[in-house]
Amino acid sequence: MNIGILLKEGPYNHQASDTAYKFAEAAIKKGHKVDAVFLYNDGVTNVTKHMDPPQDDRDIARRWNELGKEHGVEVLACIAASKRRGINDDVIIDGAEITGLGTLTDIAIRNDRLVTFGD
Amino acid sequence: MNIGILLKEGPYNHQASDTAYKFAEAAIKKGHKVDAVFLYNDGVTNVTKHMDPPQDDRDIARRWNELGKEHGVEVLACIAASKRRGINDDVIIDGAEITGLGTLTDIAIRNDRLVTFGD
Amino acid sequence: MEDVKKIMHVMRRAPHGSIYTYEGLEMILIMAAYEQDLSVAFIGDGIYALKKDQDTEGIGIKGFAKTFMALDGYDVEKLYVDEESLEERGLTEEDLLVDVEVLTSGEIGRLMNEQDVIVPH
Amino acid sequence: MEDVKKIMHVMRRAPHGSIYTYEGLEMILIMAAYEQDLSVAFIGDGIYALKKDQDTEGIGIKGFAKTFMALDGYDVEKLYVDEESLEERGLTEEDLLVDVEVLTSGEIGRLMNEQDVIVPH
Amino acid sequence: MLHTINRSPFENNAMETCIRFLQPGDPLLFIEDGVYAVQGGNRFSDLLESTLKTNPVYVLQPDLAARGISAVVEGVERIGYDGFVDLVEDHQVNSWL
Amino acid sequence: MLHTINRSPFENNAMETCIRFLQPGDPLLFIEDGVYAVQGGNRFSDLLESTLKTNPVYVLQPDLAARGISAVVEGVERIGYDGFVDLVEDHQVNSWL
Repeated sequence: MNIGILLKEGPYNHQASDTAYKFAEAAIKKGHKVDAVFLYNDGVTNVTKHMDPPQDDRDIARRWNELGKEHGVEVLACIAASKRRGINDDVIIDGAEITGLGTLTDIAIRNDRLVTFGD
Repeated sequence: MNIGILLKEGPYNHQASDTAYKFAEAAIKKGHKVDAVFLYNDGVTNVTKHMDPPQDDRDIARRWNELGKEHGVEVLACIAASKRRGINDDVIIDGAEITGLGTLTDIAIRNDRLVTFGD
Repeated sequence: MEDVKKIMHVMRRAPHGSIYTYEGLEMILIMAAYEQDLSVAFIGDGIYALKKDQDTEGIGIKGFAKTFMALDGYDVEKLYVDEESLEERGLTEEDLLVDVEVLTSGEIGRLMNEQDVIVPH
Repeated sequence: MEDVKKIMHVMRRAPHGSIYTYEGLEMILIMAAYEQDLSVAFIGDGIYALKKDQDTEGIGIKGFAKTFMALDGYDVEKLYVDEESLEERGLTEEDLLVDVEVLTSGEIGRLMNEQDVIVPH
Repeated sequence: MLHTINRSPFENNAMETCIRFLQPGDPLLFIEDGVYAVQGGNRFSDLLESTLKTNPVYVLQPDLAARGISAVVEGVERIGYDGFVDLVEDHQVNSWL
Repeated sequence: MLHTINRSPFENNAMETCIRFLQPGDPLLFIEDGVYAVQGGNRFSDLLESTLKTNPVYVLQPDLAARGISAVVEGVERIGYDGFVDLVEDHQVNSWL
């Protein structure tokens, strides 16, 4: 099965980002293809590279980066939502990309499922 | 009257930032002193300098910056909350400052009121 | 028409207090160009997005209620409103800016089950 | 003691689903060093923060329930729990990690009115 | 103590919880999505009317206008941001977020 | 159609709204703060029990454990993230945020 994920909340403040990650991880382990994680609303702040959580806490940006690199998951942030919130190419992690809502539409069309996480 | 403001949500996603600004503006116009706006939780993202909203929309970071400059309001972001969310000195607007929760305690003690905005 | 998907956007938040409805509308406008089978369901506080006479000048936020009137021009014509949500809020179809289809929750629930994709806003 | 302010922290959110309770607790721990008259009220879903047997390993988030047990060591001893919130959730004092004072909403409301500052989390 | 409520009562329990803790005479102010509570003829009108017997109730007019609400329950007073500041001058604040 | 609910029923109306639109036979999955709904003996137990007569109900066990809940209403099935994926394999998803 091919899966797209839509993530609508930022890191740490809401559990949505954690649940989306755990879901993606489980889907990949079961042999499904996670095609892309599309970040919308405050979700675009999941990929800011300056994130510096306490040492005993998870590093959410790095986790998305690794998921992308190791399993070919595209990590995409909506450009309009990003601009509003001060996210641009200078502040996002390697491997993430800023793109338009047309890309989300393609993801919704080409995958078997679109699963949304938010609050 | 001396007023401290605690702002717990980020810009655009929730109205909290707008209401806090309108309240501060009205208080100043009435001759009160707005001592500080302390940013906590996702509120720390109010002062990211790369914010680039559509031309016909308000620029929330610039608005906080101007309130600080013109009326001596300290605009402060909690350091622990900022680090988690990828906010540091490199990405915040001039005039805003990253500081600890002790500063918020001082604000709560030295002002007549602490008014909280969030969601 | 193997490539046409049934995509329903579900609006459940009040406007202005949060950005979800507005950014949801931006998403719908982009998706409208892709010639999919789009619909929008207004449920709970989501129906407030269609309320007539919204004037956001005083809160300093750009209004967007009128953009819903433009959806027709983008061929987004399936706008469903939950009857019980209207009643509970003391509103009628007359209070809404655009022509909508008022349906029972059972009818909207059955339409949901026909969708390939549901996007909550 | 002109400088001592009565500051009440109000916990109304469930833990883990959002960070408010955790970051609220971080704030309380810092404020405790300033020798003010601190109290914490647990209302509604806020009481879940004190639920025994929380094990967050499976969701990959650091737990913090035990930090509430440390508040005593910081001289934060006024922990109030709303009785109706417990009952509505089918919980009793026995389900909570720490010793608290269970009060009626009227009693907590009157304590709120004595405060110089109320911080909602 | 001034109590502020900024969430729609249809979506969130903030209004009902706040009223449970409210002391007689304390002012209640509805802002942001909270203002839907004061529109007449909805599911919360009874609760609001009984609260009005013991407490003054205010609503932020700019938030009402933004949401297209003109009719409000009788006895609810409309104020602007300056009226909000006046209330804060007279009371400490308890925000029910 | 798989319906997911991630908000506490005590704070937010997502569960009650979702159940109003739910078609018989469709699975319901509680995640995140939504899991408080399935703890036995609370205000929502009756609604949940009547839903169980027409729909399968699941709860994400890691979220239950994180919140210290062990007793759940009879008939509710505990699953892990892999069980969540299985449900998504069988159904389109409707998230009631």
